[in-house]
Amino acid sequence: MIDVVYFAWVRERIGLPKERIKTDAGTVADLVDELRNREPRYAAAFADLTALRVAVDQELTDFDAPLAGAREVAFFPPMTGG
Amino acid sequence: MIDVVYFAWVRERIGLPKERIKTDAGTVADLVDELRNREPRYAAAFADLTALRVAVDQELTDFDAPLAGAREVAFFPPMTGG
Amino acid sequence: MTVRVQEAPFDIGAEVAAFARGRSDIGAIVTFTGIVRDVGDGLQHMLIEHYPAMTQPAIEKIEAEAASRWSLGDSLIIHRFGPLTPGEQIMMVATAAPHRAAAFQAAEFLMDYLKSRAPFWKKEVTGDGEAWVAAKPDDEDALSRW
Amino acid sequence: MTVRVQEAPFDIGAEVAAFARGRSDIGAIVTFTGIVRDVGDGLQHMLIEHYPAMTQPAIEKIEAEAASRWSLGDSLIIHRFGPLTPGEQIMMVATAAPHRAAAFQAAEFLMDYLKSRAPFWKKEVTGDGEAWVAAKPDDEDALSRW
Repeated sequence: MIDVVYFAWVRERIGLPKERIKTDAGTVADLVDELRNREPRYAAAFADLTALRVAVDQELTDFDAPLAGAREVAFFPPMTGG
Repeated sequence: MIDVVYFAWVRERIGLPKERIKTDAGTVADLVDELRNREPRYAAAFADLTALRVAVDQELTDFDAPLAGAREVAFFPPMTGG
Repeated sequence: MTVRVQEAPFDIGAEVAAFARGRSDIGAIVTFTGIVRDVGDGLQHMLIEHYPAMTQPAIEKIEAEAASRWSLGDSLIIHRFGPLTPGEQIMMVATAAPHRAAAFQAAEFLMDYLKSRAPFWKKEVTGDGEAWVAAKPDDEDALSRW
Repeated sequence: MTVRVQEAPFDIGAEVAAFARGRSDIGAIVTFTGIVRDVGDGLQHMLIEHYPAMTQPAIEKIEAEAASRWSLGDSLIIHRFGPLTPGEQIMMVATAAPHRAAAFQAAEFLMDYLKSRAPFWKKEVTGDGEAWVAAKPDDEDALSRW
């Protein structure tokens, strides 16, 4: 089980801020493929990965990152702080 | 007649902050030559012109600047503002 | 080294005064303050969303990186979230260093990294609707200079 | 655009708060504050001499040059003269601009020019005597980047 959290328009497009998912995905990219296959709203949210950023356990990483031992994966658009 | 003003160590070396001088010097450099010939304290103050800066009528300029119409010439070391 | 992530407004004058108080070991303080701009497009408010579990540690990491690159006497980062109206202060950074070059560079470094690496997202709400603010390619490019 | 040359202390917090107040047309404020450093060599005080007839117009010229190079909503320069003790604030600049790059660049430009082109001279008084602070070649070199 892994917590998946969404922010900004990713959250809006998927329609929820957080969900707990049962997955055997080995990497973030594998998890994205699983999510895309669930429902059109996921496919829409993950249509263009270059428009997305990912953090595993609150650390920015990339879509090749392994999920072994991870507790939380976050998907969001490029950050606009400052 | 021209007002000549001195700041920082130039003022200290010459021993006064300001004086009124009768001169026919055509340029700042000519005025410096006149002053150097007055007394050793002037010669000491003006020994190394690369260590000095000059302003004519409160505008930074160089030692070639003409003095025609000038009312005030200021000599001082490189500035250390900020 | 202080990081504060908060919904409440901050008092820029009081923050700068407190940051500067009693320092005689440093010669330079630089501050940056970001303000919600009203560019005349009818902005009613800006909503800032963030990732609470990540925000504080991510900013502390950026601050530690700045401290490792420059000799800093101190640094302060305050970043707000929630709804903000035009003219409100969004965030500030302050850096204190022996000399001005380090204070300026560290402040610019912190700003460049906060822009693209701190987990905040801005949405603008106008009379016509709402839209997420897109990250600018310039902001990502700015990181390459460090 | 404000320039103040004064012997009296200024309240950095109050100045920054007043400078920032009520601005919704600009997105970025940068401030720099210079402080008398106590580097442990027994500095008792610093004496700042200036050229009263030239100081204000020279700084206004520097400020006008900054305003011609960057789109500035406002700028403020305060510079003190007279005796100052370690920890006291010597001077400050503040710049307001639509975006952060202009605010940072204009503040650095103002500082670089004030260092080498505003008619101030600093003397340090210690228990051992007094000495004029020499201009640094770095400070003159800094002008070449603008």
